[in-house]
Amino acid sequence: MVTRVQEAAFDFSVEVNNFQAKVKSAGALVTFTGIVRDDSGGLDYMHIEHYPAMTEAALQKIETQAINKFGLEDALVIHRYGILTPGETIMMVATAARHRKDAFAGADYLMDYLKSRAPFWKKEVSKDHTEWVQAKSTDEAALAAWSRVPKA
Amino acid sequence: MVTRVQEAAFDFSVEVNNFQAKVKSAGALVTFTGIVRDDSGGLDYMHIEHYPAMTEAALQKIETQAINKFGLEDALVIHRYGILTPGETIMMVATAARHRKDAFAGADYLMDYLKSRAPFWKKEVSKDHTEWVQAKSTDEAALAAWSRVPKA
Amino acid sequence: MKLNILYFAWVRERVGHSRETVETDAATVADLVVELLQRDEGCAAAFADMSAICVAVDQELGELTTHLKDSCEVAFFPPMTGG
Amino acid sequence: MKLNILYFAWVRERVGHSRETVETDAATVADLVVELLQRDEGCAAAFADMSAICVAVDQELGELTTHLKDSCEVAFFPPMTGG
Repeated sequence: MVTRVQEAAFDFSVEVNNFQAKVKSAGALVTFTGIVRDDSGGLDYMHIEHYPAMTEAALQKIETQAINKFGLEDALVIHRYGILTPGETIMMVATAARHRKDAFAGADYLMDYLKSRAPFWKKEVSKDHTEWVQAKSTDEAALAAWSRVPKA
Repeated sequence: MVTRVQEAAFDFSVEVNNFQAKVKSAGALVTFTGIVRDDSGGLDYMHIEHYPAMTEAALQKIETQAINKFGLEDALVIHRYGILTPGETIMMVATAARHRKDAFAGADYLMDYLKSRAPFWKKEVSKDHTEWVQAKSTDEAALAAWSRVPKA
Repeated sequence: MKLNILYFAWVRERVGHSRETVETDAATVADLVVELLQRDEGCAAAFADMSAICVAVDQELGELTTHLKDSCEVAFFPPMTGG
Repeated sequence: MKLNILYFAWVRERVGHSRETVETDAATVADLVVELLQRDEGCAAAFADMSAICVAVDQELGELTTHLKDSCEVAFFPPMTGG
Protein backbone atom coordinates (compact mmCIF):
# COMPACT_ATOMS: atom_id res chain seq x y z
CA MET A 1 0.00 0.00 0.00
CA VAL A 2 1.43 3.33 -1.08
CA THR A 3 0.15 6.80 -0.19
CA ARG A 4 1.91 9.94 -1.31
CA VAL A 5 1.13 13.62 -0.94
CA GLN A 6 3.44 15.83 -2.93
CA GLU A 7 3.78 19.15 -4.71
CA ALA A 8 5.93 17.81 -7.55
CA ALA A 9 4.54 16.22 -10.69
CA PHE A 10 4.75 12.43 -10.86
CA ASP A 11 5.24 10.07 -13.78
CA PHE A 12 2.10 7.99 -14.21
CA SER A 13 3.96 5.35 -16.27
CA VAL A 14 6.64 4.79 -13.67
CA GLU A 15 4.07 4.62 -10.87
CA VAL A 16 1.89 2.07 -12.67
CA ASN A 17 4.87 -0.07 -13.66
CA ASN A 18 6.14 -0.15 -10.08
CA PHE A 19 2.66 -0.91 -8.81
CA GLN A 20 2.05 -3.73 -11.28
CA ALA A 21 5.48 -5.28 -10.61
CA LYS A 22 4.51 -5.82 -6.96
CA VAL A 23 1.13 -7.51 -7.49
CA LYS A 24 1.86 -10.94 -8.88
CA SER A 25 -1.50 -12.57 -8.29
CA ALA A 26 -3.71 -9.83 -9.70
CA GLY A 27 -5.67 -10.40 -12.88
CA ALA A 28 -7.13 -6.90 -13.00
CA LEU A 29 -5.58 -3.47 -12.62
CA VAL A 30 -7.59 -0.24 -12.69
CA THR A 31 -6.21 3.28 -12.64
CA PHE A 32 -7.86 6.66 -12.33
CA THR A 33 -6.13 9.91 -13.21
CA GLY A 34 -7.57 13.33 -12.37
CA ILE A 35 -6.55 16.15 -14.70
CA VAL A 36 -7.00 19.94 -14.34
CA ARG A 37 -9.82 20.82 -16.73
CA ASP A 38 -10.32 24.26 -18.19
CA ASP A 39 -14.05 24.48 -18.80
CA SER A 40 -14.25 28.22 -19.34
CA GLY A 41 -11.15 28.39 -21.51
CA GLY A 42 -9.84 31.11 -19.19
CA LEU A 43 -8.36 29.16 -16.27
CA ASP A 44 -4.85 30.27 -15.38
CA TYR A 45 -4.24 27.66 -12.73
CA MET A 46 -5.72 25.65 -9.91
CA HIS A 47 -4.32 26.12 -6.42
CA ILE A 48 -4.70 23.07 -4.24
CA GLU A 49 -4.36 23.58 -0.50
CA HIS A 50 -4.23 20.76 2.03
CA TYR A 51 -3.92 20.05 5.75
CA PRO A 52 -0.46 18.47 6.02
CA ALA A 53 -0.86 17.03 9.53
CA MET A 54 -4.06 15.26 8.51
CA THR A 55 -3.72 14.40 4.81
CA GLU A 56 -1.45 11.36 4.86
CA ALA A 57 -3.39 9.69 7.68
CA ALA A 58 -6.70 10.38 5.93
CA LEU A 59 -5.44 8.84 2.68
CA GLN A 60 -4.10 5.78 4.49
CA LYS A 61 -7.40 5.27 6.26
CA ILE A 62 -9.36 5.50 3.01
CA GLU A 63 -6.95 3.16 1.24
CA THR A 64 -7.11 0.56 4.01
CA GLN A 65 -10.91 0.67 3.91
CA ALA A 66 -10.91 0.09 0.15
CA ILE A 67 -8.44 -2.80 0.37
CA ASN A 68 -10.50 -4.52 3.06
CA LYS A 69 -13.90 -3.88 1.55
CA PHE A 70 -13.04 -5.21 -1.91
CA GLY A 71 -10.30 -7.71 -1.06
CA LEU A 72 -7.79 -5.80 -3.17
CA GLU A 73 -4.31 -7.20 -3.69
CA ASP A 74 -2.95 -3.66 -3.38
CA ALA A 75 -3.83 0.00 -3.86
CA LEU A 76 -1.95 3.21 -4.60
CA VAL A 77 -2.91 6.85 -4.02
CA ILE A 78 -0.85 9.85 -5.09
CA HIS A 79 -2.28 13.36 -4.62
CA ARG A 80 -0.61 16.64 -5.46
CA TYR A 81 -1.05 20.10 -3.95
CA GLY A 82 0.15 23.56 -4.91
CA ILE A 83 -0.25 25.28 -8.25
CA LEU A 84 -1.37 23.16 -11.21
CA THR A 85 -2.11 24.37 -14.72
CA PRO A 86 -4.76 23.00 -17.13
CA GLY A 87 -3.85 19.57 -18.46
CA GLU A 88 -1.66 18.75 -15.46
CA THR A 89 -2.31 15.57 -13.52
CA ILE A 90 -3.73 16.29 -10.05
CA MET A 91 -3.77 12.81 -8.64
CA MET A 92 -4.02 9.12 -9.39
CA VAL A 93 -5.23 5.94 -7.80
CA ALA A 94 -4.50 2.37 -8.83
CA THR A 95 -6.12 -0.84 -7.62
CA ALA A 96 -5.16 -4.44 -8.24
CA ALA A 97 -7.47 -7.38 -7.64
CA ARG A 98 -7.87 -10.95 -8.73
CA HIS A 99 -11.13 -10.07 -10.43
CA ARG A 100 -12.21 -7.17 -12.58
CA LYS A 101 -15.28 -6.01 -10.67
CA ASP A 102 -13.37 -5.62 -7.40
CA ALA A 103 -10.62 -3.59 -9.07
CA PHE A 104 -13.23 -1.25 -10.59
CA ALA A 105 -15.28 -0.92 -7.42
CA GLY A 106 -12.15 -0.35 -5.34
CA ALA A 107 -10.97 2.52 -7.53
CA ASP A 108 -14.44 4.06 -7.68
CA TYR A 109 -14.75 3.81 -3.88
CA LEU A 110 -11.30 5.37 -3.37
CA MET A 111 -12.28 8.31 -5.56
CA ASP A 112 -15.60 8.86 -3.79
CA TYR A 113 -13.85 8.96 -0.41
CA LEU A 114 -10.90 11.07 -1.57
CA LYS A 115 -13.39 13.58 -2.91
CA SER A 116 -15.10 14.17 0.43
CA ARG A 117 -12.80 12.82 3.13
CA ALA A 118 -9.30 13.84 2.07
CA PRO A 119 -8.45 17.36 3.33
CA PHE A 120 -7.80 19.11 0.02
CA TRP A 121 -9.37 22.34 -1.22
CA LYS A 122 -9.21 23.59 -4.78
CA LYS A 123 -9.24 27.20 -5.90
CA GLU A 124 -9.62 28.06 -9.56
CA VAL A 125 -7.74 31.21 -10.54
CA SER A 126 -8.49 33.04 -13.79
CA LYS A 127 -7.38 36.52 -14.86
CA ASP A 128 -10.53 38.23 -13.65
CA HIS A 129 -12.00 35.65 -11.32
CA THR A 130 -11.09 33.46 -8.37
CA GLU A 131 -13.33 30.73 -7.05
CA TRP A 132 -13.17 27.87 -4.56
CA VAL A 133 -14.41 24.61 -6.04
CA GLN A 134 -17.52 23.65 -4.08
CA ALA A 135 -18.39 20.21 -2.82
CA LYS A 136 -21.60 18.81 -4.32
CA SER A 137 -24.46 17.36 -2.34
CA THR A 138 -24.09 14.25 -4.52
CA ASP A 139 -20.59 13.72 -3.05
CA GLU A 140 -22.01 12.79 0.35
CA ALA A 141 -24.77 10.73 -1.27
CA ALA A 142 -22.07 8.72 -3.06
CA LEU A 143 -20.45 7.82 0.28
CA ALA A 144 -23.77 6.77 1.78
CA ALA A 145 -24.37 4.47 -1.21
CA TRP A 146 -21.18 2.47 -0.47
CA SER A 147 -22.52 1.44 2.93
CA ARG A 148 -25.19 -0.52 1.03
CA VAL A 149 -22.56 -2.49 -0.92
CA PRO A 150 -21.78 -5.83 0.76
CA LYS A 151 -18.19 -6.58 1.70
CA ALA A 152 -16.23 -8.70 -0.83
CA MET B 1 -11.08 6.21 -31.03
CA VAL B 2 -8.46 3.50 -31.27
CA THR B 3 -9.02 -0.25 -31.56
CA ARG B 4 -6.18 -2.69 -31.95
CA VAL B 5 -6.00 -6.47 -32.12
CA GLN B 6 -2.49 -7.79 -32.05
CA GLU B 7 -0.31 -10.72 -31.12
CA ALA B 8 2.63 -8.63 -29.92
CA ALA B 9 2.95 -7.20 -26.41
CA PHE B 10 2.19 -3.49 -26.07
CA ASP B 11 3.64 -0.86 -23.77
CA PHE B 12 0.90 0.33 -21.41
CA SER B 13 2.79 3.54 -20.56
CA VAL B 14 3.23 4.58 -24.18
CA GLU B 15 -0.41 3.81 -24.96
CA VAL B 16 -1.75 5.83 -22.03
CA ASN B 17 0.54 8.77 -22.76
CA ASN B 18 -0.56 8.89 -26.40
CA PHE B 19 -4.18 8.57 -25.35
CA GLN B 20 -3.99 11.32 -22.74
CA ALA B 21 -2.15 13.66 -25.13
CA LYS B 22 -5.14 13.60 -27.49
CA VAL B 23 -7.89 14.36 -24.96
CA LYS B 24 -7.46 17.97 -23.97
CA SER B 25 -10.83 18.57 -22.37
CA ALA B 26 -10.97 15.48 -20.17
CA GLY B 27 -10.79 15.77 -16.40
CA ALA B 28 -10.89 12.03 -15.77
CA LEU B 29 -9.01 9.12 -17.26
CA VAL B 30 -9.65 5.49 -16.32
CA THR B 31 -7.67 2.49 -17.48
CA PHE B 32 -8.21 -1.22 -17.07
CA THR B 33 -5.50 -3.81 -17.65
CA GLY B 34 -6.18 -7.54 -17.80
CA ILE B 35 -3.30 -9.78 -16.77
CA VAL B 36 -2.84 -13.56 -17.13
CA ARG B 37 -3.40 -14.97 -13.65
CA ASP B 38 -2.03 -18.27 -12.48
CA ASP B 39 -4.50 -19.45 -9.86
CA SER B 40 -3.35 -23.06 -9.65
CA GLY B 41 0.35 -22.21 -9.70
CA GLY B 42 0.76 -24.66 -12.57
CA LEU B 43 -0.32 -22.63 -15.61
CA ASP B 44 2.18 -22.83 -18.47
CA TYR B 45 0.42 -20.38 -20.73
CA MET B 46 -2.89 -19.09 -21.99
CA HIS B 47 -3.68 -19.46 -25.67
CA ILE B 48 -6.08 -16.81 -26.95
CA GLU B 49 -7.82 -17.54 -30.22
CA HIS B 50 -9.94 -15.01 -32.09
CA TYR B 51 -12.03 -14.57 -35.25
CA PRO B 52 -9.97 -12.13 -37.30
CA ALA B 53 -12.68 -11.16 -39.78
CA MET B 54 -15.02 -10.22 -36.95
CA THR B 55 -12.86 -9.02 -34.07
CA GLU B 56 -11.94 -5.50 -35.15
CA ALA B 57 -15.53 -4.65 -36.16
CA ALA B 58 -16.88 -6.06 -32.89
CA LEU B 59 -14.44 -3.97 -30.84
CA GLN B 60 -15.27 -0.82 -32.80
CA LYS B 61 -18.98 -1.37 -32.29
CA ILE B 62 -18.55 -1.85 -28.54
CA GLU B 63 -16.30 1.21 -28.30
CA THR B 64 -18.73 3.42 -30.22
CA GLN B 65 -21.56 2.29 -27.96
CA ALA B 66 -19.55 3.17 -24.85
CA ILE B 67 -18.55 6.59 -26.19
CA ASN B 68 -22.14 7.47 -27.04
CA LYS B 69 -23.73 6.05 -23.91
CA PHE B 70 -21.42 7.87 -21.48
CA GLY B 71 -20.46 10.92 -23.54
CA LEU B 72 -16.81 9.93 -23.43
CA GLU B 73 -14.19 12.26 -24.92
CA ASP B 74 -12.39 9.21 -26.27
CA ALA B 75 -11.79 5.51 -25.69
CA LEU B 76 -9.07 3.00 -26.46
CA VAL B 77 -9.15 -0.80 -26.69
CA ILE B 78 -6.14 -3.03 -27.29
CA HIS B 79 -6.58 -6.81 -27.16
CA ARG B 80 -3.93 -9.45 -27.75
CA TYR B 81 -4.22 -13.00 -29.02
CA GLY B 82 -1.80 -15.93 -29.25
CA ILE B 83 0.27 -17.40 -26.45
CA LEU B 84 0.56 -15.41 -23.21
CA THR B 85 2.34 -16.50 -20.04
CA PRO B 86 1.32 -15.69 -16.43
CA GLY B 87 1.88 -12.02 -15.58
CA GLU B 88 1.62 -10.90 -19.21
CA THR B 89 -0.88 -8.19 -20.11
CA ILE B 90 -3.78 -9.57 -22.17
CA MET B 91 -5.55 -6.34 -22.98
CA MET B 92 -6.30 -2.81 -21.88
CA VAL B 93 -9.00 -0.22 -22.21
CA ALA B 94 -8.81 3.49 -21.49
CA THR B 95 -11.61 6.02 -21.24
CA ALA B 96 -11.49 9.79 -20.98
CA ALA B 97 -14.40 11.94 -19.88
CA ARG B 98 -15.03 15.35 -18.45
CA HIS B 99 -16.32 13.78 -15.26
CA ARG B 100 -15.14 10.91 -13.14
CA LYS B 101 -18.29 8.80 -13.01
CA ASP B 102 -18.60 8.64 -16.81
CA ALA B 103 -14.97 7.58 -17.22
CA PHE B 104 -15.47 4.77 -14.68
CA ALA B 105 -18.81 3.63 -16.09
CA GLY B 106 -17.46 3.74 -19.65
CA ALA B 107 -14.50 1.49 -18.80
CA ASP B 108 -16.68 -0.91 -16.81
CA TYR B 109 -19.18 -1.08 -19.69
CA LEU B 110 -16.40 -1.71 -22.24
CA MET B 111 -15.10 -4.60 -20.16
CA ASP B 112 -18.54 -6.17 -19.73
CA TYR B 113 -19.12 -6.09 -23.49
CA LEU B 114 -15.61 -7.21 -24.44
CA LYS B 115 -16.08 -10.18 -22.14
CA SER B 116 -19.18 -11.49 -23.93
CA ARG B 117 -19.32 -9.82 -27.35
CA ALA B 118 -15.73 -9.76 -28.58
CA PRO B 119 -14.86 -13.01 -30.41
CA PHE B 120 -11.98 -14.23 -28.27
CA TRP B 121 -11.61 -17.62 -26.64
CA LYS B 122 -9.09 -18.49 -23.96
CA LYS B 123 -7.50 -21.86 -23.38
CA GLU B 124 -5.46 -22.49 -20.24
CA VAL B 125 -2.59 -24.91 -20.82
CA SER B 126 -0.80 -26.60 -17.91
CA LYS B 127 1.60 -29.55 -18.00
CA ASP B 128 -1.06 -32.15 -17.35
CA HIS B 129 -4.24 -30.28 -18.14
CA THR B 130 -5.83 -28.16 -20.87
CA GLU B 131 -9.05 -26.26 -20.39
CA TRP B 132 -11.12 -23.68 -22.26
CA VAL B 133 -12.10 -20.77 -20.04
CA GLN B 134 -15.88 -20.86 -19.73
CA ALA B 135 -18.21 -17.90 -19.96
CA LYS B 136 -20.18 -17.28 -16.77
CA SER B 137 -23.92 -16.84 -16.57
CA THR B 138 -23.21 -13.58 -14.73
CA ASP B 139 -21.51 -12.25 -17.89
CA GLU B 140 -24.81 -12.02 -19.74
CA ALA B 141 -26.55 -10.64 -16.64
CA ALA B 142 -23.97 -7.84 -16.57
CA LEU B 143 -24.90 -6.81 -20.12
CA ALA B 144 -28.60 -6.84 -19.32
CA ALA B 145 -27.95 -4.52 -16.36
CA TRP B 146 -26.47 -1.81 -18.61
CA SER B 147 -29.74 -1.49 -20.51
CA ARG B 148 -31.21 -0.16 -17.27
CA VAL B 149 -28.59 2.61 -17.02
CA PRO B 150 -29.87 5.87 -18.54
CA LYS B 151 -27.83 7.48 -21.31
CA ALA B 152 -25.43 10.25 -20.19
CA MET C 1 -25.28 -23.14 -52.86
CA LYS C 2 -21.84 -22.87 -51.27
CA LEU C 3 -21.18 -21.83 -47.66
CA ASN C 4 -17.90 -21.06 -45.93
CA ILE C 5 -17.96 -22.50 -42.42
CA LEU C 6 -15.55 -21.57 -39.65
CA TYR C 7 -15.12 -23.24 -36.27
CA PHE C 8 -13.45 -21.80 -33.18
CA ALA C 9 -12.20 -22.99 -29.80
CA TRP C 10 -13.55 -26.37 -28.64
CA VAL C 11 -16.06 -26.47 -31.47
CA ARG C 12 -13.09 -26.46 -33.86
CA GLU C 13 -11.31 -29.10 -31.81
CA ARG C 14 -14.32 -31.43 -31.90
CA VAL C 15 -15.10 -30.88 -35.58
CA GLY C 16 -11.44 -31.50 -36.37
CA HIS C 17 -10.69 -28.54 -38.62
CA SER C 18 -11.01 -24.77 -38.56
CA ARG C 19 -12.72 -24.07 -41.89
CA GLU C 20 -14.39 -25.73 -44.83
CA THR C 21 -16.60 -24.97 -47.80
CA VAL C 22 -19.79 -27.01 -48.04
CA GLU C 23 -22.35 -27.45 -50.78
CA THR C 24 -25.82 -27.37 -49.17
CA ASP C 25 -29.46 -26.42 -49.56
CA ALA C 26 -29.81 -25.44 -45.88
CA ALA C 27 -32.10 -22.43 -45.66
CA THR C 28 -31.33 -21.59 -42.04
CA VAL C 29 -28.61 -22.13 -39.47
CA ALA C 30 -30.79 -24.85 -37.91
CA ASP C 31 -30.96 -26.73 -41.23
CA LEU C 32 -27.20 -26.55 -41.55
CA VAL C 33 -26.65 -27.82 -38.02
CA VAL C 34 -28.92 -30.82 -38.70
CA GLU C 35 -26.80 -31.66 -41.76
CA LEU C 36 -23.53 -31.31 -39.86
CA LEU C 37 -24.79 -33.36 -36.91
CA GLN C 38 -25.34 -36.36 -39.20
CA ARG C 39 -21.97 -36.11 -40.89
CA ASP C 40 -19.57 -37.69 -38.39
CA GLU C 41 -18.82 -38.28 -34.73
CA GLY C 42 -16.77 -35.10 -34.36
CA CYS C 43 -19.59 -32.92 -35.61
CA ALA C 44 -22.10 -34.85 -33.52
CA ALA C 45 -19.99 -34.11 -30.42
CA ALA C 46 -19.53 -30.47 -31.38
CA PHE C 47 -23.22 -29.76 -31.94
CA ALA C 48 -24.71 -32.08 -29.31
CA ASP C 49 -25.75 -29.15 -27.10
CA MET C 50 -26.74 -26.18 -29.24
CA SER C 51 -27.39 -24.08 -26.13
CA ALA C 52 -23.60 -24.11 -25.59
CA ILE C 53 -22.83 -22.81 -29.08
CA CYS C 54 -23.06 -19.39 -30.72
CA VAL C 55 -23.28 -18.66 -34.41
CA ALA C 56 -22.30 -15.69 -36.55
CA VAL C 57 -23.43 -15.25 -40.14
CA ASP C 58 -21.21 -12.91 -42.15
CA GLN C 59 -19.55 -11.81 -38.89
CA GLU C 60 -22.80 -10.80 -37.21
CA LEU C 61 -24.18 -12.81 -34.28
CA GLY C 62 -27.13 -14.90 -35.43
CA GLU C 63 -29.64 -17.47 -34.20
CA LEU C 64 -30.74 -20.94 -35.26
CA THR C 65 -33.44 -19.23 -37.31
CA THR C 66 -31.05 -16.93 -39.20
CA HIS C 67 -31.34 -17.38 -42.97
CA LEU C 68 -28.36 -18.39 -45.07
CA LYS C 69 -27.54 -17.23 -48.57
CA ASP C 70 -25.01 -18.29 -51.17
CA SER C 71 -21.35 -17.65 -50.31
CA CYS C 72 -22.07 -16.44 -46.81
CA GLU C 73 -19.66 -17.13 -43.96
CA VAL C 74 -21.06 -19.11 -41.03
CA ALA C 75 -19.02 -19.35 -37.83
CA PHE C 76 -19.70 -21.66 -34.90
CA PHE C 77 -18.07 -21.10 -31.51
CA PRO C 78 -18.61 -21.33 -27.73
CA PRO C 79 -19.71 -18.21 -25.80
CA MET C 80 -16.94 -15.62 -26.13
CA THR C 81 -14.49 -14.99 -23.31
CA GLY C 82 -12.75 -11.73 -24.18
CA GLY C 83 -11.31 -9.19 -21.80
CA MET D 1 -6.33 26.32 28.39
CA LYS D 2 -4.50 26.86 25.11
CA LEU D 3 -5.79 25.71 21.70
CA ASN D 4 -4.06 25.68 18.35
CA ILE D 5 -6.50 26.73 15.66
CA LEU D 6 -6.01 26.19 11.93
CA TYR D 7 -8.07 27.64 9.09
CA PHE D 8 -8.17 26.41 5.49
CA ALA D 9 -9.47 27.59 2.11
CA TRP D 10 -12.10 30.35 2.23
CA VAL D 11 -12.43 30.04 6.00
CA ARG D 12 -8.76 31.04 6.22
CA GLU D 13 -9.29 33.88 3.74
CA ARG D 14 -12.18 35.30 5.76
CA VAL D 15 -10.53 34.91 9.15
CA GLY D 16 -7.42 36.55 7.71
CA HIS D 17 -4.72 34.12 8.85
CA SER D 18 -4.00 30.41 8.70
CA ARG D 19 -3.21 29.58 12.32
CA GLU D 20 -3.25 31.01 15.81
CA THR D 21 -3.03 29.98 19.43
CA VAL D 22 -5.92 31.08 21.65
CA GLU D 23 -6.43 31.07 25.40
CA THR D 24 -10.00 29.91 26.08
CA ASP D 25 -12.34 28.06 28.43
CA ALA D 26 -14.48 26.69 25.55
CA ALA D 27 -15.54 23.16 26.45
CA THR D 28 -16.80 22.23 22.99
CA VAL D 29 -16.33 23.25 19.36
CA ALA D 30 -19.63 25.14 19.58
CA ASP D 31 -18.37 27.19 22.56
CA LEU D 32 -15.23 28.06 20.60
CA VAL D 33 -17.20 29.11 17.52
CA VAL D 34 -19.35 31.43 19.64
CA GLU D 35 -16.20 33.09 20.97
CA LEU D 36 -14.65 33.45 17.50
CA LEU D 37 -17.89 34.81 16.01
CA GLN D 38 -17.81 37.72 18.41
CA ARG D 39 -14.18 38.58 17.84
CA ASP D 40 -14.19 40.50 14.57
CA GLU D 41 -15.87 40.91 11.20
CA GLY D 42 -13.65 38.38 9.46
CA CYS D 43 -14.52 35.66 11.93
CA ALA D 44 -18.17 36.63 11.83
CA ALA D 45 -18.15 36.20 8.02
CA ALA D 46 -16.25 32.92 8.23
CA PHE D 47 -18.57 31.32 10.77
CA ALA D 48 -21.87 32.89 9.70
CA ASP D 49 -23.15 29.61 8.25
CA MET D 50 -21.86 26.70 10.32
CA SER D 51 -23.60 24.21 8.00
CA ALA D 52 -21.00 25.21 5.37
CA ILE D 53 -18.05 24.49 7.65
CA CYS D 54 -16.36 21.31 8.83
CA VAL D 55 -14.19 20.88 11.90
CA ALA D 56 -11.41 18.50 12.82
CA VAL D 57 -10.09 18.10 16.36
CA ASP D 58 -6.58 16.64 16.51
CA GLN D 59 -6.88 15.73 12.81
CA GLU D 60 -10.08 13.74 13.25
CA LEU D 61 -13.37 15.01 11.84
CA GLY D 62 -15.56 16.34 14.64
CA GLU D 63 -18.89 18.01 15.31
CA LEU D 64 -20.07 21.15 17.09
CA THR D 65 -20.52 18.98 20.17
CA THR D 66 -16.98 17.57 20.13
CA HIS D 67 -15.15 18.28 23.40
CA LEU D 68 -11.91 20.24 23.47
CA LYS D 69 -8.94 19.67 25.73
CA ASP D 70 -5.77 21.61 26.48
CA SER D 71 -3.27 21.90 23.62
CA CYS D 72 -5.51 20.24 21.08
CA GLU D 73 -5.49 21.27 17.44
CA VAL D 74 -8.79 22.53 16.04
CA ALA D 75 -9.12 23.01 12.28
CA PHE D 76 -11.97 24.76 10.48
CA PHE D 77 -12.51 24.36 6.74
CA PRO D 78 -15.17 24.09 4.01
CA PRO D 79 -16.27 20.63 2.81
CA MET D 80 -13.24 18.92 1.27
CA THR D 81 -12.78 18.71 -2.48
CA GLY D 82 -10.07 16.15 -3.05
CA GLY D 83 -9.63 13.88 -6.04
